[in-house]
Amino acid sequence: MAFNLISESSNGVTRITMSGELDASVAGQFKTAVEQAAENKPKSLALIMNDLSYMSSAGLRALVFAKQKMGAAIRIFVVGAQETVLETIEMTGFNHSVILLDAYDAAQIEG
Amino acid sequence: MAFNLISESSNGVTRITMSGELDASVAGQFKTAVEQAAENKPKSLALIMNDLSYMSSAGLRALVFAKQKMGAAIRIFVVGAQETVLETIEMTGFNHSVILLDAYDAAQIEG
Amino acid sequence: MATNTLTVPGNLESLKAVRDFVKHAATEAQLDKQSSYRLVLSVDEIIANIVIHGYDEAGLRGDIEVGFTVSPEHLRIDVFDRAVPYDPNLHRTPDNLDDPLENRPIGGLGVYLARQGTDDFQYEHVDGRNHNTFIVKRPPTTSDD
Amino acid sequence: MATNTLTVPGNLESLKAVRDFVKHAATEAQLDKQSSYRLVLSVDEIIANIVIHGYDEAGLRGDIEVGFTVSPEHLRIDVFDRAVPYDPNLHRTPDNLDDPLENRPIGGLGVYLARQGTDDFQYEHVDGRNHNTFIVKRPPTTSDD
Ligand SMILES: Nc1ncnc2c1ncn2[C@@H]1O[C@H](COP(=O)(O)OP(=O)(O)O)[C@@H](O)[C@H]1O
Ligand SMILES: Nc1ncnc2c1ncn2[C@@H]1O[C@H](COP(=O)(O)OP(=O)(O)O)[C@@H](O)[C@H]1O
Repeated sequence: MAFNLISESSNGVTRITMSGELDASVAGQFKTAVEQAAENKPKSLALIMNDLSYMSSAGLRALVFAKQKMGAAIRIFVVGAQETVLETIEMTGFNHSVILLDAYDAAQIEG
Repeated sequence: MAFNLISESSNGVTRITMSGELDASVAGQFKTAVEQAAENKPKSLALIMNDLSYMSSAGLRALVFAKQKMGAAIRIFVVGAQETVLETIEMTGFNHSVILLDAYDAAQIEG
Repeated sequence: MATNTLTVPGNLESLKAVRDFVKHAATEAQLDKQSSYRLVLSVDEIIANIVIHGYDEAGLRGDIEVGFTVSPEHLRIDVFDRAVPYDPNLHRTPDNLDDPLENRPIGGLGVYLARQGTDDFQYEHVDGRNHNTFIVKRPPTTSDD
Repeated sequence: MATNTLTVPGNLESLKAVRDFVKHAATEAQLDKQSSYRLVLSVDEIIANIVIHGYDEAGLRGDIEVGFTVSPEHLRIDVFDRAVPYDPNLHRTPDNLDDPLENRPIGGLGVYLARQGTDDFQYEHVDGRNHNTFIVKRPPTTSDD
């Protein structure tokens, strides 16, 4: 399935919902969304991945980029990632630097 | 997505639910299901296609086979076919010989 | 020149790989969903026939090669095989499409669907190979693409 | 002998076609969902690198050829390109995987993931081409298959 991304910011939280396959050919879209969101200086970044069926290292690189653009204090939530995508996040140790959630938890993300 | 088929018969109705892609490599499974169902001498055959994303002429051939095995009096319902699959059914005139339904209608199918 | 070619053994297990490849070609050419589906169906029908009638029934074995080319106005799919020579254009359009199923012979629909799904369908036999060509018009490009 | 080959231009738009082709190979070899995903990821990572570092950054253009072979015990994927010679096996395994992201250099993960996703990963440079080989063990066949 083709990659699709929707970004939305409010109350210090940027929510980026991605679906389809995130590979090197579309990672630029994710990076651009992170760059635009950084202008709002959000405290939290929530990446909603329920319908993301594939993510290569190009997606991980965009996450590192987010930390760099938004500052190390930004809290990055990865919400609803599928098992295969989760495995990649864990295999590369990114689980130490993002907060993994099964479902969107407003209290935790927006609190 | 891989092809999958579930067949179930009761009260003179055989329901065959298909998902994935029905091409020449798997049409034999559909034919076998029709052959087995024919032994119950059903009055109606309901083909549930909501999750069938692809059907080639191999699927149509199995429908002709069903009419031949089950007798011309058998009522064949095609339930929930996707737009693309529907177009193939209409382009080949099969809509004159089957009853197209958006959703499973017990009154009509089992009545 | 950049090449897009898929070579698969001439058996029914290869159909899925060919459909994915043609879908990819349709995406590259920006065909809409309906044109893409129809083209995939066309190629799938012709290749199923090559496998069943051209290779299997004749006791032959061989590969099938599929290529695509995107030009400004068209998407073109080329299919090559070394099975029995067969020109699908010689198969006449069925005239019994509105007949009830029970009065129809099984079959004869594949080639019909294959031709319906393209804007132009060509066949030639060259150097011992069948060469089927499927041509579909691309949507007009918008200036902000 | 039956051949399964995909040839695509060395650009990022080809990645999807390659993933579909490798997925098809994994299905033929009856890999489970997880092994299939990992193998697809491996090949995707290596090919993205070939396109980005091997062709684009070097100002080169060329094709990428992908083939697969199923043997009783293994699925083998072969990738050939004519880009800059590069042996991914010379890239050392990152030792900073548990560091916080902000202390890591961007990158270096692709080759690591590629190697993790296979049981054996080989590289050779032959006749002016890079040749990457990905080997994955197949599940034991059950007698009623
Ligand atoms: N590639 C081919 N090689 C040889 N014969 C073919 C080939 N394609 C089609 N045919 C012949 O044309 C007939 C019509 O094909 P088709 O429209 O697909 O219907 P069906 O395969 O259901 O009979 C086939 O039955 C076969 O005799
Ligand atoms: N095919 C290739 N050709 C040339 N250089 C490559 C190739 N693949 C990888 N490299 C080099 O190895 C480095 C590590 O690659 P990788 O692990 O994918 O991380 P990244 O691409 O994010 O830097 C690249 O930055 C590049 O310098």
